[in-house]
Amino acid sequence: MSLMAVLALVVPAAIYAAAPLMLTALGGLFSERSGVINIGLEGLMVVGAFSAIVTTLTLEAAGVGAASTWIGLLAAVVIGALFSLIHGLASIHFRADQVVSGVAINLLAVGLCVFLIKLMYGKGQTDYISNRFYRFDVPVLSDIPVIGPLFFSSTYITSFMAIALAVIVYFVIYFTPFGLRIRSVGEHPQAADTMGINVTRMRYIGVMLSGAFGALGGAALAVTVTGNFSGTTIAGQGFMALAALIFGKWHPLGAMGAALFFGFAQALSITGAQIPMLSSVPSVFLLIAPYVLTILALAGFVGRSEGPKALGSAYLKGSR
Amino acid sequence: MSYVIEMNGIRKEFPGIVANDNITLQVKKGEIHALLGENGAGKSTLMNVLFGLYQPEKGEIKVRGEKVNITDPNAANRLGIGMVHQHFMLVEKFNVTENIILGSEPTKGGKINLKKAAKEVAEISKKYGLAVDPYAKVEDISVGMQQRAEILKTLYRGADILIFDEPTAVLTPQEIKELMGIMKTLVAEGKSIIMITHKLKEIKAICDRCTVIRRGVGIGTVDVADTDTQQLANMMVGREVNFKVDKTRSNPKETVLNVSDLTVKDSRGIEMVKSLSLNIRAGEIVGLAGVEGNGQSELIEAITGLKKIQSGTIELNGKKLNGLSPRKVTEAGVGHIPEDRHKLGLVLDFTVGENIALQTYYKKPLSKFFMMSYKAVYEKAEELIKDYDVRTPSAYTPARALSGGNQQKAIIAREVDRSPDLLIAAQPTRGLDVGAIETIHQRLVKERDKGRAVLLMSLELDEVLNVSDRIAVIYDGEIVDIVNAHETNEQQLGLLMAGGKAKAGETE
Amino acid sequence: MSRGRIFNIAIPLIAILLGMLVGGIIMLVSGYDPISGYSALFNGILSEPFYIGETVRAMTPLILSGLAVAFAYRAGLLNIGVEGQVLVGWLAAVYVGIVVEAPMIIHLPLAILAGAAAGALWAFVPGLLKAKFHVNEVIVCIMMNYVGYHVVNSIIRAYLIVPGERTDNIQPTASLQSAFLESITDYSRIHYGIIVAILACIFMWFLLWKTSLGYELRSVGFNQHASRYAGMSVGRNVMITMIISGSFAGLAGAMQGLGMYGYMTILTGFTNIGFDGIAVALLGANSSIGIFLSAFLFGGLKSGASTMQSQAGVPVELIDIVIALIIFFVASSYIIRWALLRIQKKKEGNQ
Amino acid sequence: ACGSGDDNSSGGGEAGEGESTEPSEFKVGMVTDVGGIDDKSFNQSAWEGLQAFGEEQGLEENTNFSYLQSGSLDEFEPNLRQLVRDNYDLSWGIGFLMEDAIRTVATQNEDAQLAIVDTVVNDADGNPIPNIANITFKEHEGSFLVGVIAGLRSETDKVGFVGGVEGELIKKFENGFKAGVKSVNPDAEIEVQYVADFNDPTKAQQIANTMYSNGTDIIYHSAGDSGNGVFTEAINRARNGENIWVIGVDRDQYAEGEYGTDESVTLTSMVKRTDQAVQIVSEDTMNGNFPGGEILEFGLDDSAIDIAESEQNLTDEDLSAVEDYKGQITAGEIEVPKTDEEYETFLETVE
Ligand SMILES: Nc1ncnc2c1ncn2[C@@H]1O[C@H](COP(=O)(O)OP(=O)(O)OP(=O)(O)O)[C@@H](O)[C@H]1O
Ligand SMILES: Nc1ncnc2c1ncn2[C@@H]1O[C@H](COP(=O)(O)OP(=O)(O)OP(=O)(O)O)[C@@H](O)[C@H]1O
Ligand SMILES: [Mg+2]
Ligand SMILES: [Mg+2]
Repeated sequence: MSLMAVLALVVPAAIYAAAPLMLTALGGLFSERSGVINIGLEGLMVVGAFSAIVTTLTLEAAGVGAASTWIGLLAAVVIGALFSLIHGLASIHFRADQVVSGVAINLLAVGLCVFLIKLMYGKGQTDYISNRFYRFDVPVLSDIPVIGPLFFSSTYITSFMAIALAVIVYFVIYFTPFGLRIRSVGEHPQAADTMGINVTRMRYIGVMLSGAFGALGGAALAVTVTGNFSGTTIAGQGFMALAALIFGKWHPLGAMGAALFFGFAQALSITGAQIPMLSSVPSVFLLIAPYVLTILALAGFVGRSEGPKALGSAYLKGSR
Repeated sequence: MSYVIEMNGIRKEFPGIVANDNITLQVKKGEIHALLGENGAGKSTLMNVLFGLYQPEKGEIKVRGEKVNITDPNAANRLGIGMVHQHFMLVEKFNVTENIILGSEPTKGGKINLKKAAKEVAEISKKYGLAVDPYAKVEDISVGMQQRAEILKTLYRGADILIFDEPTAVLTPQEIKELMGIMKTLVAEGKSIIMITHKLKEIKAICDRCTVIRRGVGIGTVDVADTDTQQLANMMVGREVNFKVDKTRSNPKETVLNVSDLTVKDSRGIEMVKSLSLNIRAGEIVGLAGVEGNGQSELIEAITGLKKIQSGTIELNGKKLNGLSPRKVTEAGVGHIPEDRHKLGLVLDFTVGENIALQTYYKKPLSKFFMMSYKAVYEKAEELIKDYDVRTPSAYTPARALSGGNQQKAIIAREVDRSPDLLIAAQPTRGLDVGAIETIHQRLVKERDKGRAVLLMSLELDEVLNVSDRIAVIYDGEIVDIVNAHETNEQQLGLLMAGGKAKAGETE
Repeated sequence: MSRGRIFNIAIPLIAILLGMLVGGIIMLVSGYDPISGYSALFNGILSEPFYIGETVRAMTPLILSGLAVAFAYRAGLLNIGVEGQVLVGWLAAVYVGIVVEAPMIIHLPLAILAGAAAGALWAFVPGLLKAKFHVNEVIVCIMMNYVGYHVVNSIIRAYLIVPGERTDNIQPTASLQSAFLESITDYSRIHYGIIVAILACIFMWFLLWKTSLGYELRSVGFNQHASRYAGMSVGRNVMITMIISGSFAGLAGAMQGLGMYGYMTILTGFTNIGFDGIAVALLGANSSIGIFLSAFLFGGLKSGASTMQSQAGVPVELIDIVIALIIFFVASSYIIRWALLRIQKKKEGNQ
Repeated sequence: ACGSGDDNSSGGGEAGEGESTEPSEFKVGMVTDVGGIDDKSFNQSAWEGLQAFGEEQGLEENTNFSYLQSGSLDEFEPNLRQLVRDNYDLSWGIGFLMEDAIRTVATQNEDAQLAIVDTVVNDADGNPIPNIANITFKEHEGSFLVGVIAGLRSETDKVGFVGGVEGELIKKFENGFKAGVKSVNPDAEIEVQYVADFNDPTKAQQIANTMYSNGTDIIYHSAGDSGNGVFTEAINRARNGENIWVIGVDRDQYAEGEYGTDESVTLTSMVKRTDQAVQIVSEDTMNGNFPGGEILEFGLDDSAIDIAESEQNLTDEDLSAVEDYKGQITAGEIEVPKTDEEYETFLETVE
């Protein structure tokens, strides 16, 4: 295979594998930038995948057709935001250890969603939705030499959504009053408070946005790749998204880059098994390559990655 | 008589403590009103009530004659009340302008209009003589500039009643002077100021009236012109206070610390200490005077092994300290009362006892063969708590629960008790009340008299002048001059600290 | 003072009750009978020797993975890599159990230590990177989980595979299994690993509260700057912490390999022992005794869940929900404490 | 209603004792793998078998026949034991992963009658265990047939195999398939890749993506849930007009491949009738013919292994070739390879 052929295989695959991670990492970014650790991203993805699939199936059964999937995504966003309120309530109002609360979210999400699936369908997994998202070639753009096949061919709409959202989030976080406020709340909540910013409200917004984005990430995975929901639809992607967030130093574009890096490393390791040059490499090396590369990158050039200053601590009025 | 602020019968409780009990505070328009009291007297609490951070249990507040209910800082802002907090309320990662506009950002098409804001900030800062760089990141600027940013925050919001909570505790003499100028300008513009401070001289210098609080209770309000510092101090503490540090002439012996040609870089790679040389002998206190940021901190960190040195040597009793780890330096006989007691000096979540063991936990009798004897730890702690008068419910209380002064006393107890040949005290009285300061100064002199070498780093000229035997003035990483404390005065030191060695000579 | 102590006991109990209560409501709403559901659950935890044995069996690795998480947490590190450390510990213990020929008195400790050592090695990577390059340990731990998973599987496949997608059985001399314990518990899979787990609890308590190393680790966990000022090497402490934490995790794996199974299978997914360890540790407030009790709760609920499924027809997922709720309520103990204080005040006021 | 038409199955087993039980008193239960009774795979199929059996005999669900779902590997043994303790006449373990659990339970309860699907359980000395019936399938034979179809239908002469986790069982699928392809199309290239996970459709999708991009036009998957990803990829491509196919596994997977109106990328599926086997053996047991200690190998000859009924995408030529080879295999003229070595030997006979 020529290099171009390999890239044409790997790059689009990297982009679509990265999309759910990107979306979820952006969610984590909102929460953590506001000062609330979110280890519950995995659970939020579960809730998103669940909501999207169940909504889509229900609407399809009601004859809604292709719009079902889009409404399913919307439902995921809303339900995800609501579900994340549990984490918000625990870590903002009840002063819970945010790591603990996040772990509880993960357990609760899988338990509850599978339990509900069993109640609703009498079995542990749903049927397949009929209106999945499929890959497409972007008209015109996909014909551009080199760039076309790499970035605009066989892409999912969710990939474009994710990248566009990353850019939007970047703008929101760094250039708008809302972004300035959410960052101030995560860095120095007392200061924000004295400036008349409602710390509690900002944190709830941060957490709910993480629910919305995390759920969208899970939903994106479900409607593109798996097409149905079961307890194993989300298997570790939430943790990878968390890793992407930290790897990307809590920066929207950084998180996007990290997610793409993960996607690329994984796609390469899979495709690698079929590249003549690499196919003689024992498969375990290819399997662990994405993770080892990440570690090496961190140790080598990414280095220290420090989160928002007030990350993880409940805000008590008047504390110093 | 009309008051801009009237706080009547304010009561504020915290779990287990009444921080403010029936306090009355009346501020006239256009005055600088001092609020005086020992550590923990309840000054900050009272001001936080005024600023809307706390809700009082009892009492009423009138602003410009009207009864108001200040529910949150926003409400205070709307009433034109601004506060410069004791611990700065600045987001370090933001630049000055971002900090100032936070919460009321000007926008253009949904985007923050930083340019416009910066221009506005520049205008205000020019008007009141508050020099700041609107685009500088807070983590990169001096404490003085940070404070100016804090003041700008309130002015930007149009405050005309300003609260300053211990504004001078962190400033250099020059900066204090500047601040006083600024405050006068502000009052001249018709603004009113409430200022919390422990420094009686400052009250005398610029305040019109002074309200004194003791243990949460209002003692009274006096016209500053009609009183002197001694009276103020007595009112505050409730007894006679002795300002002058009692000490005899020093009797220095052999050289203990010998620093020569020392160069140290900071984390950004800039040389903060440049070929510096300094000697300290047994039985003397050498004061290190200088404006903050001239290499004091780096010098001390280098001596104590916390910072790598670039070149030069540091010798203690003739033995090299260069390149030794902090543990080895400590063991060689250096005691260190660090500048930042919360960051370096204490493990706030440890008990007082555990904190007292911090330098010696690994040695007999506190531990044997890697086994800790907490019995020995707490026995030792009880002893030191008694000897050094650390006010704490018990040795098992977390250090976090102690007041700043008592935290400092615990650190001093720990460092002094090891009988180090060299005792380094960096800003040992920062933010403490006169009572606590008195004790600490006496302790330093006592150590000198026992034959220890003491290095006292302080930004307070008074302190340096009163406590030291010799004063080394540091400027831009170099010692510009060393003078005898009894042969110099504030003016001379001030000039030296500004880097003017030659000029200092001229004025003599 | 005594009020504090009463609260420390009351709050987890209230949290457990609240969790069960909400779980009961969920059962009721979804058409199950909460009373028969819960009675089946409790039957499945302690009603017969067999169930007691199974509960103990289930709690054994959870104690150890809980200790692993807690130990790191004490020193300010979030070891989310316990899962991977469990896997490598399991494999190493089984490997030594199969390959080495020695009398039990040597073989068994050797196999257990091999598990601990492998876990330690795996945890050392994030420890080292944190100490030397300031790399965030959470992310390296997550990566090491996946690396461990794939490496373990491929080692088994390449060198140790026997029919049944697993390794051979370990030799009896390396086994923690106990015919005696099994016989008194009606053939449950209880094994001597529980003793190892209890010893590990004592070890952690001892290390943290009786040794100077423990003092240092706690100090570093609370305040790195002050620790450095006091002459401690922060980096060294971070590495030691991760090594010890990883050893606990490796032991958890060894318990599976030497006690419960006697071999290791090719994995088809994570065991979740490590992830559950996070919950166990935090529910147990990172203390030895707390971890023991919360591992009991977890182990009991998990082993009782299948009885609940078989006898009352309630899906096992309900137990996951209940566990999550309990964790949630414990984490939110502030609000429970607040409510208790209110109630107490009212009572005092009425008197 | 015997017809477990395999030479091994004649004569009642030693443990069966020939006692037949009244249908209303007969109790049969199964323990599922973590997949549960709706995994669209062997657990589901086995449960369908029990349900069919129950319906035929007029038995009641939950009293006469029921299942227990395992939440993790740890739960196989207690679940099986639960059935035995509840006096089930026959307890099924579904899946080779239950080998050790069933061995232990069977040895401890000599009166119990157990059966396992997909593997053969022997005691430590390699002898059959008298109270376990072993049900296996000749998946390689079915895979051979779909291999024949793939060999005939590939236009690029490149076909692919995507496996879940590499191991003895899945190797049977792989080698049977490869042998089938080579039998009709000796020049065909066969790309083989394992996902290393039965549960990672994302990864499987990328594997399929690479294979199709490299010119493969037919992929046979045996990858459990991961197989989903293969279908996803194929549908994506088929919608763009590419002429590519997937061959399903275990059940008729025509529906999984559906897209647009009435089109499916599923060329055919290799069907394994676990349900039939379960039904037959349950019935035998009820009638007092428990085949304990025996190995029942279901294959093409008793239609427990076959290609799927959905034949929309097959040509007459395909079907006749299948019939032809089916005849040769059942007649013993072709010995379908199961392992890599057998495949190597097989290749020599083809060339
Ligand atoms: N957030 C709080 N929670 C509980 N108690 C508090 C809190 N803030 C202050 N206190 C208590 O209220 C009392 C008054 O504290 P305050 O901070 O007002 O003192 P202060 O006069 O400003 O002292 P200092 O000079 O040290 O700044 C103290 O004794 C302290 O224990
Ligand atoms: N969270 C808190 N809970 C209870 N008491 C507190 C709390 N924070 C502070 N205090 C109390 O408030 C008092 C004053 O605290 P403050 O932080 O103002 O100390 P300080 O003497 O001004 O020292 P510094 O300003 O140098 O830190 C202390 O007596 C301390 O016990
Ligand atoms: Mg104060
Ligand atoms: Mg103070």
